Amino acid sequence: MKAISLKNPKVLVRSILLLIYVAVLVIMLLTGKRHTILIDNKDAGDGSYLAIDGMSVQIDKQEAAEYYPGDRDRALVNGQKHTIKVEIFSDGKIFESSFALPLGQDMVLLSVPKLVAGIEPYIEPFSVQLEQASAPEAGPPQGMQFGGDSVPPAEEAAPTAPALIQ
Amino acid sequence: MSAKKSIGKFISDYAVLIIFTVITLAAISPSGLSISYIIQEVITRLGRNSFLVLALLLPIFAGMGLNFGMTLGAMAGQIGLIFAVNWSVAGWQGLVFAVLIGLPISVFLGWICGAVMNKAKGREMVTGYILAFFINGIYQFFVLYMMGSVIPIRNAAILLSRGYGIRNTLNLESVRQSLDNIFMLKVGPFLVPVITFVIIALLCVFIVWFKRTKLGQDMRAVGQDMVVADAAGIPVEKTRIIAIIISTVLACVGQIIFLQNMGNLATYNAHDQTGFFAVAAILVGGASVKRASIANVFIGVVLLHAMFIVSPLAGQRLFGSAMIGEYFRQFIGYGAIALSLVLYAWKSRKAADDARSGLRHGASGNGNGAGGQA
Amino acid sequence: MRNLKTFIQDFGWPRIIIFLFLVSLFVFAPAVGVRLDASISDVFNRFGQYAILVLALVPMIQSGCGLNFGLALGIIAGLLGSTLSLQLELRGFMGFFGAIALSAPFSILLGYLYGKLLNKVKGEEMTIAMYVGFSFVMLMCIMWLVLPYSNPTMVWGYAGKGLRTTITVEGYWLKILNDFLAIKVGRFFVFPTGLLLFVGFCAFCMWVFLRSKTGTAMTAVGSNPDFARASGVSADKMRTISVVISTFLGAIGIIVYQQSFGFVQLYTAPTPMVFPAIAAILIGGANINKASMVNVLVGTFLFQGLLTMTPSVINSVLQTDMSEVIRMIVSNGMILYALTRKMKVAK
Amino acid sequence: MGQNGPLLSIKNISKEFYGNVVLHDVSFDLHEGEILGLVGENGAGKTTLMRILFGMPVIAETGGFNGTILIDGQEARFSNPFDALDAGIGMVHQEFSLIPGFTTTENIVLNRESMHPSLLNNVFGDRMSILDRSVMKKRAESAIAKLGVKLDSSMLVSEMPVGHKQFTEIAREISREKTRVLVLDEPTAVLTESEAEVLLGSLKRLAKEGVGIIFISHRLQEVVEVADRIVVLRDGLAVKNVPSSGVTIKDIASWMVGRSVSADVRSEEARNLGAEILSVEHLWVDMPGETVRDVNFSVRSGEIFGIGGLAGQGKLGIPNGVMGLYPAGGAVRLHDKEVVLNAPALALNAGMAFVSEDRRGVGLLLEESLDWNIAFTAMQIHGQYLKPILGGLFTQRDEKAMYCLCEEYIKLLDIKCTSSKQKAKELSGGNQQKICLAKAFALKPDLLFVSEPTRGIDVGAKKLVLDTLRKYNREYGTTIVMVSSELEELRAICDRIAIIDEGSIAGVLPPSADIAEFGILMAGVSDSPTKTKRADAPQEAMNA
Repeated sequence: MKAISLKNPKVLVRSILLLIYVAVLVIMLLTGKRHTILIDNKDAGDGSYLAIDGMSVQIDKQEAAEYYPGDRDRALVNGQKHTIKVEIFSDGKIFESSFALPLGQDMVLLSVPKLVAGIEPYIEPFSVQLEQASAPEAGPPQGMQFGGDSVPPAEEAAPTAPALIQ
Repeated sequence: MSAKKSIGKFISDYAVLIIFTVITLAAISPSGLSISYIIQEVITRLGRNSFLVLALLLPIFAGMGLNFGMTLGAMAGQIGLIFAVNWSVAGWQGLVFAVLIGLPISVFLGWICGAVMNKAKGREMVTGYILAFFINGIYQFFVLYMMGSVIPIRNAAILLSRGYGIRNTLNLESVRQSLDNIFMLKVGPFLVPVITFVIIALLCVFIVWFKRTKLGQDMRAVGQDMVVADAAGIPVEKTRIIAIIISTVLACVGQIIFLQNMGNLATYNAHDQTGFFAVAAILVGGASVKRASIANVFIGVVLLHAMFIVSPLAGQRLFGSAMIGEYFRQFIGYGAIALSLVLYAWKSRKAADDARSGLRHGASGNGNGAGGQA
Repeated sequence: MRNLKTFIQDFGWPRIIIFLFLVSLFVFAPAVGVRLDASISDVFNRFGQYAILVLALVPMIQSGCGLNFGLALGIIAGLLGSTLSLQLELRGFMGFFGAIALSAPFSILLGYLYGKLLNKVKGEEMTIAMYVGFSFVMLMCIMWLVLPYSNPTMVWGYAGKGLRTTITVEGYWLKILNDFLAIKVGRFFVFPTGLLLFVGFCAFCMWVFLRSKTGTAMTAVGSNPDFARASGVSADKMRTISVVISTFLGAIGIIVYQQSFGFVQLYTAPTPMVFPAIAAILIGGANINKASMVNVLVGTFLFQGLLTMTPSVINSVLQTDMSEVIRMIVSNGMILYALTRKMKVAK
Repeated sequence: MGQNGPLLSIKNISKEFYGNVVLHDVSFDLHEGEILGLVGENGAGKTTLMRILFGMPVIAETGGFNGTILIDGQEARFSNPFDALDAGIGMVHQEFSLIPGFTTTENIVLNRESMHPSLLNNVFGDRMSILDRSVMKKRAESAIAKLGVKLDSSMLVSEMPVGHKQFTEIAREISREKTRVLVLDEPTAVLTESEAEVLLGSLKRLAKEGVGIIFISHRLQEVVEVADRIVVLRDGLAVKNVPSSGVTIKDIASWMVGRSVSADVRSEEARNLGAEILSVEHLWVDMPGETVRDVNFSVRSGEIFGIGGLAGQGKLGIPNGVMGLYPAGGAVRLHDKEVVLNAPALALNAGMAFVSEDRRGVGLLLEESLDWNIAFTAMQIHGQYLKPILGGLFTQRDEKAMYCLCEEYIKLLDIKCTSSKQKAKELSGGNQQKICLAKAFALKPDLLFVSEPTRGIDVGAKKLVLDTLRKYNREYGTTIVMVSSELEELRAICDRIAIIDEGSIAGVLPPSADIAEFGILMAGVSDSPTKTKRADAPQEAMNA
């Protein structure tokens, strides 16, 4: 097997292409990764920070949303680095800050009061136990093309047209 | 040739096209749909389906008939999407991510399909069709049993309740319309997904450019006469496999474009109809097993889908049940494929007989005049 | 040793793998708590259900028309026959044989037209047959909604018009053949003698036909059309006859299936019946232009055996219902294996 | 390259296929700029010699050849046609190898298109480069100019008249830069008179530019007109290798067919022949490659009527046309009753039987047993060997009767086989031929057409087949019409021999006629009326 010298243009170009392929894959993953941020406006358990009684919160360039004590809402964002702008109605103070989300963490809890009070870390991971999916779906429905003699569906069901995607 | 003969030839060449136009126009009024609604629907469907139908062109050039095996590409695309949703990569980046994951899979499946078709020369279409079901079995094994158990799936929301296997319908919310919405242009009352059409235009440019390359020329030569191409030293088997690989890869990308427009993925059924729709569209557009052009693709998509929009409602109005309209459009879809295949096979047999009779005319130059044989 | 090699050679590796797989299923069945006698009784039952549908493929293979992907036409003729028989409320053997008699004109007419069409398009027969079959199934879907049937058990409850997707044959001719002289051993094992006798009778008729003058001519057209033509046999006529017989048997096949299965399935039900039949005859050892009675019987038994055993045994072994996936891979794998053999396609 | 050594020389080439010698110690030289006319009957070894020169795989598959081929003095070994092409040998076959949907230019430069690399070359390989159509057009037009003919370089081959297709193919061969030897196999067979002239002119022009040409044709006057040197092949031997000056067509014809008259002496026993049994008027048959244009002949009862002639002249078309296997027209009367053409069943019913030349393709059911093969036609036509059941409503193959029939013929024709149940494909060529004969004899025909009965079987079996035919004729009085390209066999067994040329009968000769007369009729030099017909017949085909 003659040694594949890197000078041979074909090999050179093909290996560069492979690198580009992997690079783009990674970039897409990073920039496209979707995270859900739960924006929270509650009092701390130990009273170290209190809910803000009226503010508007804006993440990146999404339109701002109003929060009152006890509210919790979520914002969907792509990618890791984001900015947050909080404007408190009562005294009009504006807090701005940027943060980075860990790649692997799908959902995080951002407590605005903590942010305002300057307590770090105001973001902590949040994992939710998925409640069991509603009806346990069995295997694939018998497509038009195969299956044959599976037990006939319920008596009264109208003739189901084959699942045709329009 | 006399005018009558050329008209006859035109009719027999575009029989399916004519029948379809007549039916669609006839069904528009009873369906009660407004023209602008129909036009808007056709625009979205053009964006959604044309890429898939264009994927059929190359195998036709290479003389392998209608590539029913493109379903393999659709499956690869769907696996790409499943991984995109699994790592919750959203927006248009999710689509690119899905394409990049699906690419190597579709190349591999395309290679298998090409190799199998080479072993069944003369019966490529039916072999492609059966191969699609065979690989569908393996796809189902992979997606329904391996995913979650052997292949780690981090996003539990897409798994079946039993812990492994992907659910029957997958919500593509994160990538929904992400390609179309990048630049949705409002032209009068209509919304036109410009970027999608740009990508489709790019594919058309690639196909036109590809026909001018040496590989494109070899494909056309192999498509016309495999024996002569082989005698001239063209690697016939390799060329046919490349044609199928490209077609499968395009089908993979096309299916991703299709599903991002639909917004949800019927994991185990979405690919069944891909082949049927694409083949029906290109045949309705006037293409045949041996000859097809880009124009056939677009005419076909417009006509087939226009008919598919109006017929259920027309059925409702005329026969009083939407089901009839629903079955009617299925019948028309399959009928279009059957009719154009029959016309093509009948015409090529007739052409062979004419060629021979031309020779005969020369032979019976004397004696009892031109042979008026049966 | 040598004839073992030739046996393996012409029996083909895939068939041997399937055979061993089936035997292993039977062996493991008791180990995983699957009642052996119930399974075997089920295999016989399903063998009887499918055998005639597989037998229907033989004439067209022998005459060189290839695998009959358009079997759906025969099945539709059978559906017409059985729905008419139910409409006329024929019961018992009258009902069953009435259905076959009523389906005969449809199957012969459809077979004749379909045969003429196939003669015109030598070459891509299989793809064309498939799509002609599908479009006809769709056309019939409209017909089922429109045709004036009135028997209450068949028609939609609220609309009073149009047929249901599945119609029970309970009370008409359910299991007429199965229970005829049925032998019951213990609670589970029922040997459907009537059904298997009927299947045997059809197979015998086919065997006799293939040895008749027309049958011999048809076989010759299949193996070498030029030879047949040089001996004064009209290839097109033989092919048309083979298509008519194939469609007629398809009609009988579906009626036999319905009486044993218990339901008449309409609308898009015929299409998924075609591939299993083709896979079965190929597993039995047939190729694209030669099929014998042994191929039919062995093939149906192997394929149906596989279909009955995999769900029960595999489920209890792996706790998942893999049978659908296995069926798809084995059935289509076999057809693929046959299509890629070096075969002289009748041009 | 002024050196005067031979451009190509063939040294003691011999080749044998399964035992029968096809080429025996053939040697000749070809110099630059020389046109060498290679003539010989079919089966004389011309095609095999060209296959060896062109390195066709079939030669290596059947045991290769001995002897050497020298180019410019060095030995050259070709394992496939592409080696031959690289060594500068171009070949134009009889049947066209052109892509119908491509233009003239695209065909001429097929797979040697000029192109400039595109950016994707390094990614997906060199075939991604863009075709340079203008350069391709120039190259094609220069090749056409070299030929000296007017060809529209952008016309599709499928719309081209037959003559232009031939020129396109030749232009393709000479457009290869390295072509120094051009082999043409029957190039004028499909051309009209005027086109042949143009072709010969351009061949001369090519020779002047230094290309060595091997011109294979059976039209002897063209060979004499254009060739510098003539090599005559007969039964695999290069019997003559002479410069063409002073050689007449008559000489070539007699060299071609002149065998030592060693054929076993015909016993001149009295032949009492009955009245006319078969008369054929203005028969034309559309059989690809064997077109019959206008044939008239009659055969008397009990006679063995021979039909000879070179391949492709239409002799095989006659029996296939009369038996209705290929579209045909004209008046055919058997026992003074009109026979309907294009209906094999009616021809068989009228009492005619046919042993086809295509033994494996038409003559046999290779996958079935011998009793099947023999009894099949008799069963279909006369309903024999069937036992009625249920009062004749159904019929069943009478296996026992078929078995006896088969055993009878196995003894009668001494067919070497294990049993009557053996599959036909397992028999040797000679025995397979006997099965075809048995199938025909089982019909008890009044008239038997036999086509190329001895083709491709060993010498011993040839004699047995001919003796069987003669025995059936003498003992049962079966009239036989035997079509064969083996002139010797026709002369040994037939009462009269008709020679077919260009789809019609050039003349009918008694077997004892001088061998040279046969040669002349075969070479189509006779000035019989049909000759002038040829000039315009293809013309009509052209503009139909």
